[in-house]
Amino acid sequence: MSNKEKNITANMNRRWSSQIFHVEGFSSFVSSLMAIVVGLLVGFIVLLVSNPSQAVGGFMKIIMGGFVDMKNLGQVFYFATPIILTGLSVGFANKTGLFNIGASGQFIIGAYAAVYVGVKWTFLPGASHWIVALLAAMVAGALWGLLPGILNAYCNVNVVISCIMMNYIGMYTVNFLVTKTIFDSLKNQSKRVAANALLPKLGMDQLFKAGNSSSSVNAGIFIAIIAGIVIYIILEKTKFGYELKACGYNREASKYAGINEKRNIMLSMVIAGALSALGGALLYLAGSGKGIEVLDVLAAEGFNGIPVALLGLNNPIGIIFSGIFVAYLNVGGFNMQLYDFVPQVIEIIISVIIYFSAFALVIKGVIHSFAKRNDEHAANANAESTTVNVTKKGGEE
Amino acid sequence: METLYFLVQQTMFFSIPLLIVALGGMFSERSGVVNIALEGIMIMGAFTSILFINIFQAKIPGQPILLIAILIAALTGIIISLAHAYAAINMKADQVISGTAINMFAPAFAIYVARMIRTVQQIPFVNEFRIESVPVLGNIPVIGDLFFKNTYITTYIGFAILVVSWIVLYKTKFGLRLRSCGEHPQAADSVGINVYKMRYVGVMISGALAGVGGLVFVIPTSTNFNATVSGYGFLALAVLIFGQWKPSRILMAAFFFGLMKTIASAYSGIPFLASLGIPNDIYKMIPYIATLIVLAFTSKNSMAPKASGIPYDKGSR
Amino acid sequence: PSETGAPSESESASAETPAEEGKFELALITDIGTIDDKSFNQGSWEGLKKYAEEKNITHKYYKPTEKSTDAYLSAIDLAVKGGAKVIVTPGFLFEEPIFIAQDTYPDVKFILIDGNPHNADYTEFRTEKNAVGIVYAEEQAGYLAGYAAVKDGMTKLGFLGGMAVPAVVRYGYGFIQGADAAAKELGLADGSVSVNYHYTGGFDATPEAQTLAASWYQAGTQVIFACGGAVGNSAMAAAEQAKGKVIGVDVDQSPESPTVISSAMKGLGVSVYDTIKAYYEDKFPGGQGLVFSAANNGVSLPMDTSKFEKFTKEDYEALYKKMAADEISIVKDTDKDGKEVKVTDLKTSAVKTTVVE
Amino acid sequence: MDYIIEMVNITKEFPGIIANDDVTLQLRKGEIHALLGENGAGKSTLMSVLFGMYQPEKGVIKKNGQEVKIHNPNDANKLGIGMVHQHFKLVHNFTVLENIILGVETTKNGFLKMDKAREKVVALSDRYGLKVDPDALISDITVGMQQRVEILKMLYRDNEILIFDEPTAVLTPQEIEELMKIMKELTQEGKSILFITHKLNEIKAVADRCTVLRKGKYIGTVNVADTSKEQMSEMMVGRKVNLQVEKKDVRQGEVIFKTQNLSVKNKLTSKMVVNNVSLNVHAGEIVCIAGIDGNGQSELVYALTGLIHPDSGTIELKGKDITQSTIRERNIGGIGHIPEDRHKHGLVLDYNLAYNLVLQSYFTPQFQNHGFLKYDEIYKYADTLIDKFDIRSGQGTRTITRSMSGGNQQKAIVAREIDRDPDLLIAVQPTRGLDVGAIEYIHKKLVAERDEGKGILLVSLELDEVMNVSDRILVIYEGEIVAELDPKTVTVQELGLYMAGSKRGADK
Ligand SMILES: Nc1ncnc2c1ncn2[C@@H]1O[C@H](COP(=O)(O)OP(=O)(O)OP(=O)(O)O)[C@@H](O)[C@H]1O
Ligand SMILES: Nc1ncnc2c1ncn2[C@@H]1O[C@H](COP(=O)(O)OP(=O)(O)OP(=O)(O)O)[C@@H](O)[C@H]1O
Ligand SMILES: [Mg+2]
Ligand SMILES: [Mg+2]
Repeated sequence: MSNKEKNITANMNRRWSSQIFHVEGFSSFVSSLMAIVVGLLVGFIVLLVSNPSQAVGGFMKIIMGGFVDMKNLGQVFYFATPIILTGLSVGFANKTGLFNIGASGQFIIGAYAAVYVGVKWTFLPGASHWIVALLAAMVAGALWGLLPGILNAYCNVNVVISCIMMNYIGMYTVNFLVTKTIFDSLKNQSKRVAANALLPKLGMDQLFKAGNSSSSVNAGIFIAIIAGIVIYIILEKTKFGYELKACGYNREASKYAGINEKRNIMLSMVIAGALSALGGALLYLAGSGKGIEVLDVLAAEGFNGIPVALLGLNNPIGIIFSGIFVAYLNVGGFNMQLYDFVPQVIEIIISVIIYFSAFALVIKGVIHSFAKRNDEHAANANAESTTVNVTKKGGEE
Repeated sequence: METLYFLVQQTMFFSIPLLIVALGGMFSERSGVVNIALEGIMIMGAFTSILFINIFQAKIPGQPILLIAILIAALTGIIISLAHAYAAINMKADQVISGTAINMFAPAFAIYVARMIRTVQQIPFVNEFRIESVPVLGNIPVIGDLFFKNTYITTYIGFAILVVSWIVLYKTKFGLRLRSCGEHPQAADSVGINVYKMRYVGVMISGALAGVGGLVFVIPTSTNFNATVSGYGFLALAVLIFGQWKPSRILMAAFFFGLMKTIASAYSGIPFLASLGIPNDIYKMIPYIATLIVLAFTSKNSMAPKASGIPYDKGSR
Repeated sequence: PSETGAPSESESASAETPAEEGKFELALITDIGTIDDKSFNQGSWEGLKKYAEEKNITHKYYKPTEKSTDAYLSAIDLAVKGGAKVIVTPGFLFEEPIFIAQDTYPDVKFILIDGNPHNADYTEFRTEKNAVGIVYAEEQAGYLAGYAAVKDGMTKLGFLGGMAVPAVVRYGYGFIQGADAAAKELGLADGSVSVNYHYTGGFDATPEAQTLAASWYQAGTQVIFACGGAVGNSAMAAAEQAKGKVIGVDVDQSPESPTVISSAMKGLGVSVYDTIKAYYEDKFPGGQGLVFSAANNGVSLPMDTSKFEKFTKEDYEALYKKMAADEISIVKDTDKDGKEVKVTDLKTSAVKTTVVE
Repeated sequence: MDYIIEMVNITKEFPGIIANDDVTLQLRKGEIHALLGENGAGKSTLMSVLFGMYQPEKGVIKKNGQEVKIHNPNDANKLGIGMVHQHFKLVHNFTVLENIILGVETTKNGFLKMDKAREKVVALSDRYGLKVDPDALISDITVGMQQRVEILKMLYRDNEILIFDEPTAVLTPQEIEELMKIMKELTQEGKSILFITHKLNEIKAVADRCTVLRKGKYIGTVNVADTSKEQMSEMMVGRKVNLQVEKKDVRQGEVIFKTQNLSVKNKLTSKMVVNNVSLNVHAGEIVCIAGIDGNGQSELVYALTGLIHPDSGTIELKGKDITQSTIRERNIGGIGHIPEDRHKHGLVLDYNLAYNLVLQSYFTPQFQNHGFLKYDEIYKYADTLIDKFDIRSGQGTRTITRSMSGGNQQKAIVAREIDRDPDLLIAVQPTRGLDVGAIEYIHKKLVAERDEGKGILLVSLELDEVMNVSDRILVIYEGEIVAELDPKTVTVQELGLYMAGSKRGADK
């Protein structure tokens, strides 16, 4: 085969593949978009059925609620912060083949560690206080993730079940520890953290405000976004990410390739745990006046990470956007209370969106077959060049 | 002895719903579909059936209305599970996704509807269903006290479901075919079994049982329904895995969980345990820690249905 | 189907609310619990609703996005945006938000239930002219219940609190001290009355709470004072099985189960109703901290629906009179200096309290 | 001429490919009709159409001259058509009996009735000498036995047209011989057989006629007796194929790899699966481990490559003890490994081709810098390998490996392992299920490596391969090396006897 011919084939291959790549990203986007549209539509129908006269106004509030003023916009980022992180936790673990349903437990353990440091370690000067608090949270969450990781790697315990167990154990442990160490008995919740332990506002409280009241948004949203980018780089650009994903796709093959698959499973859970825990820390150090309640209820933020991850297609960058989107809907739902609707309609909408995002495969298939029809010509050309290649080879031998 | 009777009776309230729902999950997974939506389906089943009881309680006497409510719960469960089945089977969706969606949808829907039609979200009911002592059987010494006093008809329905499940799974043509779909759908297809249909049936059975489980869970333990089943759907999933997808082992797992839960809640009424002075939170953790430990020793040889969770595509091989 | 299809309730609900936003004059913001929590949210809402419906005033409740000072403030913002002139905020968690909001919205009136406005670190207590704090003498209500139970012949009691928040703690302490007083009056030996004392850790009905209550009944407990919203439903479920008795809380809970022999009530609805009424009559008690106690009929037992066997209305009234005259001193959750009082600090001799951790 | 089955002008398309393009196949009653074609030629597809798994776009199927419609396997079954699939369709945790009756269960009041079924199965098993235990679990029996279960499935259904899709790819020589006998017996009973295989010997041995497909197209049907193997293979690939492996005489170098008293126990049963194995491989030779499937080959290879730890014994590579080394250390140290199961171990099927081609080297400085992957390098390298080893795929380096044909997947693995330039290449059944063209290619590559002075340890179940490629044969039986043979002197029959355990120790 002449060099020229070779080049043509290679070029063809490359062009063809770049198109496919294009179609892939595009179709993922379109299928998510369609799910969102269907979800909103169902939400609108629910509103219409339950109270036709107010449906339009209520629905507009859902869609526009996050934009009514700067404060509400700030609230979107504030609520997005923890769910972006639990979403990253779930999404990251998913990429490595593990379904981390234990984000809830990791989240609350992280929150406890951060608040503990925030309340007790007042000797830490300046910004080091909140930084240490965040680190402490990540270490605690990492350990909480490590246990299911170890059990899976060495004892083959299903991660889903061990994570469910760890959620409850985490909740009770935190309840126990809060009452024993940092309890405000007047409010039945954890004590206030020291001012140094609060995340800096970075002037955002001045930007995101309406009238006299400013939003709770703070540096946490940037930390969340940075975390997303870091996870993206780890997964897509590094050797470690290559190994993690290989383990996720095929553990046996990873082992065959000399990858320490046990270590990778554990590391993956450690990172997932640290991410969730960081989410917990960011929420409770936000300075919004929130304390850890001593309540026998699993932290909802952990479970909310699942739809966020799914909506973001497990892609870290996608998760940043889906987290903001879900928060945006929630702020819209809060504002919708000016109409006579129950805010649960937001959860109905989100669940419908999630449900239809599960149809991505089919929607993608449709888009692909469209794309394929358009590219038929290119494909044919490619096939021909392959045939030429074959006969040439045969001739030489 | 009294304490023992009490423990056993109380354990039933935890174990029976876990048993029923886990058996439901078993049918779904044995057909090849992971049903993480059990929690949501329980909520929906409990919601409609308790709403029904709430509305008709004045007109229909105790046990009959309970039986009708059970049918309504089952029907609701089936309807909800169809959404899961459609996504998992026809759309070949990731089964965790549609399950998560249903888990999110169910409580939101229950609260939304309850509030929209009755302004409050709790739906109260009067518990007229308790059986003081089963006639004749309740008088048997020991056994009567253990199993036939302070009980509910649902307890026996739970055991009946267990027996029927075992027979259906292992002794009937349907069971054989169902299991083959969960293990090797291509093989089932090649001998003319309609895999899609079998999976639909498997998911629908799980829906029916989860719906019933939701009702059975709420009846003995509260006087109203507040759009939650306290995570028992997820626990049932754990019971299913713990029980290695086998009816007999699921029974044991359900009772293990139930007993642990009972002890954790009731220790203060049991003199021996109360005297130990162990904090409540520790007791509450015990069932979960114990489960982890047991799993650590038993998980090496998992018997999960091989094709469970993998969408079946007729075209692929 | 007619019941579910077009219920009269929802019709009336929509009829009373205007189609566009911005017109809800009376507002309530719920705290952790829901509007139907069988506790302070519900009680306060009922008072607000009663007045609003009588006078045909638009009204609405709002649910904050989460439990935090900022979120409560946002909900207040929203209520103000919604046209609120009076905002009722049930729960001590609103102390700090109201402390801030009373300055932010000087034209809006705030009725804070179960607390008084103060800043985050309790260094400043201040109630502006547009705010009023209302607290209840729950210890008195609890005392009445404990006293009545022992006087009725019961010696094995249980206290099942939701969470150890101040109001619940006060109910509990009062309950123990009332029981102790009754036992002494009856001349019972030391330690002959026992009280199991426990907080379930939540305000929800859970099977765990039901099991706990059942285990107490099984071990001989005769009556449980269920003091935590829906936790009461779990206790009632257990009582129905064990033929035990329950004392309800906050509102008259007797309609909920035949096992409820009485309820330790505090006048949530009445106080909200009265304060709103005062506002419309231009007599808003701004700047004050109101205490509702026996002295102003703020706490009570519903003797008409109570099912005591020996404890009579006369007994009740005699006790109530003494209480109203402030002749009975009851230890509360904090002492004079604001220091926390533990259950074990309660000096009771006839009553033996077992704290279940 | 009367045909029992005719498939006329069948066209079956899959998205992007015409798997069968106007194919006609006519099966006579009582004949064994072979179907020959390269990987992906469309044989399985055609048979799946006949069996009702796929619906053709065009064409008709006739039985005894009557046009019939086959919508699903049930229809096929009613017409007496049965199929043994290329990948067995058996439920691993069901018993033999359950697998046989699945789909045609006899019931009484809805309950399974197994007695009658058992009698029938035992009777059939006796009649054809299949010797299956109806109560054994599928997971407990050998691949050969599993195939007999598949055959019993057809017989139980009284099928008269039997389709065998590559039945011999997984069998030992003895088993193949027995299968051939069974097939002949079946035709004598009046049954008609469609037989897919890549092995021309087998066609020669049993088939009456042979239809050849190439790239989905019908090439022709020939009488096997009148056609040489060379002619058939030329029809199949469209060019002349050299069926004999050409290789120079062996030039043995020094010992580069050596095990001593290596033993592996089964964790569950604590039975010795690898028993005291001592062997060595010299540079420049191909040592073949021959044996019937399930005699410890897999475990032996796992122990050599580090996938499991041996219970005792030592392994040495180039004089260095590597018994305790990790897999990665062995890979870097100079062991290449073409695994037995390409889907389980060999490839991350959801990674693209380029990623799979660096599966053993992504961590080297060539492709990685401070933990970051060098994309350009990876794709450049993948492109060169694709060229060098002629790996064909839809979208080049970015093809998701799952969508590639088995033959090309195997080529990718071979390319990866050989290009790493290992001192010792362990190749386990490297040509399993591949067509002659691909087999020829892989054999050539192995010999070329050997000629370059590499040691090669080949594990094979196929006698042809063993005899043709190896320089030295070690026979493994029940975990023990029972004989060392010279392929030049030993006969196939003799080798078979060693493998079956009825003879041992001769040359050793
Ligand atoms: N389910 C399917 N979906 C899409 N394409 C398919 C499918 N099955 C087969 N094909 C296509 O049809 C062609 C023929 O495949 P088939 O399996 O019939 O080949 P074969 O001759 O049996 O090959 P082998 O010898 O490898 O078994 C393949 O190249 C493939 O591209
Ligand atoms: N679901 C599918 N969709 C698209 N193409 C498919 C599908 N399944 C198989 N193919 C195509 O079928 C062809 C042959 O696949 P097949 O698995 O039969 O290969 P093979 O050579 O027989 O390998 P093996 O021995 O592992 O079965 C491949 O070209 C592959 O692209
Ligand atoms: Mg094939
Ligand atoms: Mg093949």
